[in-house]
Amino acid sequence: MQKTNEQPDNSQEAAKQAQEEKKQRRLRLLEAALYVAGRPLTLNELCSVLSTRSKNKTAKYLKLLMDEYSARNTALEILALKDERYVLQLKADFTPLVKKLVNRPLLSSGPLKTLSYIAYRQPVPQKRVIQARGQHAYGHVKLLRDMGLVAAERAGRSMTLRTTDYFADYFGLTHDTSTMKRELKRIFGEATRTES
Amino acid sequence: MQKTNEQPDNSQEAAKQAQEEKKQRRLRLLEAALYVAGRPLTLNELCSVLSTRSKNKTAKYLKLLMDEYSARNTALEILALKDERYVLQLKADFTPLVKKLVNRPLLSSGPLKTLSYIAYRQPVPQKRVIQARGQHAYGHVKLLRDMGLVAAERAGRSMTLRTTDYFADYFGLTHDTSTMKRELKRIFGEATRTES
Amino acid sequence: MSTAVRKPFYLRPPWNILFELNKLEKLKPWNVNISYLLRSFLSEMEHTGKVDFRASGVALDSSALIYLMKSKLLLTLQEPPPPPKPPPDFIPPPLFLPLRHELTSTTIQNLLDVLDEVLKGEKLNRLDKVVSQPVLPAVTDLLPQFDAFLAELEARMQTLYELLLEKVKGAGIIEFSTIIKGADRIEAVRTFILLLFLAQEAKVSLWQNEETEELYIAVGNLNVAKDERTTR
Repeated sequence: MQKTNEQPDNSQEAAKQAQEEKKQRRLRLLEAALYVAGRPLTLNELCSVLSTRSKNKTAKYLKLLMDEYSARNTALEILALKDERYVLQLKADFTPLVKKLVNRPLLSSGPLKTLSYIAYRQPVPQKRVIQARGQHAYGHVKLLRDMGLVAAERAGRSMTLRTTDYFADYFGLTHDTSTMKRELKRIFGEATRTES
Repeated sequence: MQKTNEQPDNSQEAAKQAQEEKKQRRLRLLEAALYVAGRPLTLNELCSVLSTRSKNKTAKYLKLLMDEYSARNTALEILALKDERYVLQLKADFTPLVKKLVNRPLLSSGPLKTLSYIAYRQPVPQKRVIQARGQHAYGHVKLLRDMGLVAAERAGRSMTLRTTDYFADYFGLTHDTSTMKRELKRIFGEATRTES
Repeated sequence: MSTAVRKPFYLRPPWNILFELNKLEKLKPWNVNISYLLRSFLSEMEHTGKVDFRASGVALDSSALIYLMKSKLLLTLQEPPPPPKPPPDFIPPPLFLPLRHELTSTTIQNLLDVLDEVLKGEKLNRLDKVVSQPVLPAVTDLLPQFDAFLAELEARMQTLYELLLEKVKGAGIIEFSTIIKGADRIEAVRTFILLLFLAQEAKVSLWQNEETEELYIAVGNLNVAKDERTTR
């Protein structure tokens, strides 16, 4: 008898628990997706991870996950970028402290300068990049192409360089070149202002 | 009067809080290190992140971090491996669900070819690698060394190349060189038997 | 009397460089335009109407010295100063990558897939194993102008030397004024410079009479007794 009496409570409890488990499952899936990708994912990509077509639903779970991360004491953060994209990354103030452990090149400032020059001037003839950055920039361009951050197009005998979508993703910039260049000008403008 | 009475409590409280902050800072540093490395880190590497020589101390904080992760509902886990190594990784059951988002190769095909050659012939003189792969392989070797996949040893005027523990970790091979070579030869052997 | 006190024009810049040898040694020879200096020196002298052979001689000697300095620098392959650079392009500051952990898709299978090709490449490379020697550009490619200059110099020196031998009939002394009789100033300067090169190769020896300012050229194996008037 006791059992029957408890049934409504139990089922309510069970439903609630099932709901909570479902929610947790979705949050963990989104977390897993953002972790393995290591790049900004679009809302569409994240919808497909949850096997749903509802952008609203996915955005709602993403909001919950972001809140969870910001409430927790952690070195990681989840950011919402423009164009409905989301990224999981290390908080910037930890970067200099653990940089040496990263097994990826492109941390020295030489190639990074060449990269920012290409991003700023793109599409730019390779010749001009070498003129501006010196002979060693041939090596930088090679490295940047190998890393998939820069793409080259042959135009007659010369080569034109531009940044890739992967580059834009890495820096949380928009994919549209002209908008991206405006964004970069603003960033560089700020950087040079503080430098001078 | 009240103030004087409260003073011991206050300073005690402050000391406790400072202690807690210090602990949190260390946990976050370890988390940041494991996150960006994306590979198992040795206790020594983790000690250097905390700027301490005490392995005990570092291991104690790692235990706290591991407990924190396992208590939390998360898609990630921190594991202690043998040989005093620690890794932050995605829980295995999430892998198939988000694998499709991983679309970026470790290396572009040129450097990958050079890596496969070094793995197959190791320990191999750099000179031989260049002979087999061409002049551009100098750049590949540089990249592979920068990425920590290949290590170089100077032997007189020449350079001998071999793969690193990171290489073994990445491809799920054992660290023991001779066993690994047997593994590799077996795998490579199977793959190339048809060729000869 | 004021003219006696006033410094001759050639002790003023820019010609003074030809008359202050201690300064000359500290100069970069590439910064000295010999042609301009000598032309303007001659026209200035023409303008003032005071022909001073002694000053001309010193000017020639200094010019030849500068010429020699340039030649020596070319021989040691010092490059002439590069053309001025265009104003630098704006180089934005480096973009530092935010750190993210990113799983990559390369598997051991991928490694195996490329290995096959690599081992084939290794075999091919062994077949046509060519001993590659470092390819250095030919000297003539590097220094075409220098080569032409040297050849020209050698030819002119030889011509002058033959002329001198002919004039002294094998061995003897001849005056500089005899050699340049009828020649214009530029030709005289050229001849003088060539004489300096010949003297440097010990084919001739030169000395000057301080009173007459005549320059004597000794050609061939002459046992000339040197006296205190002997100058270079």
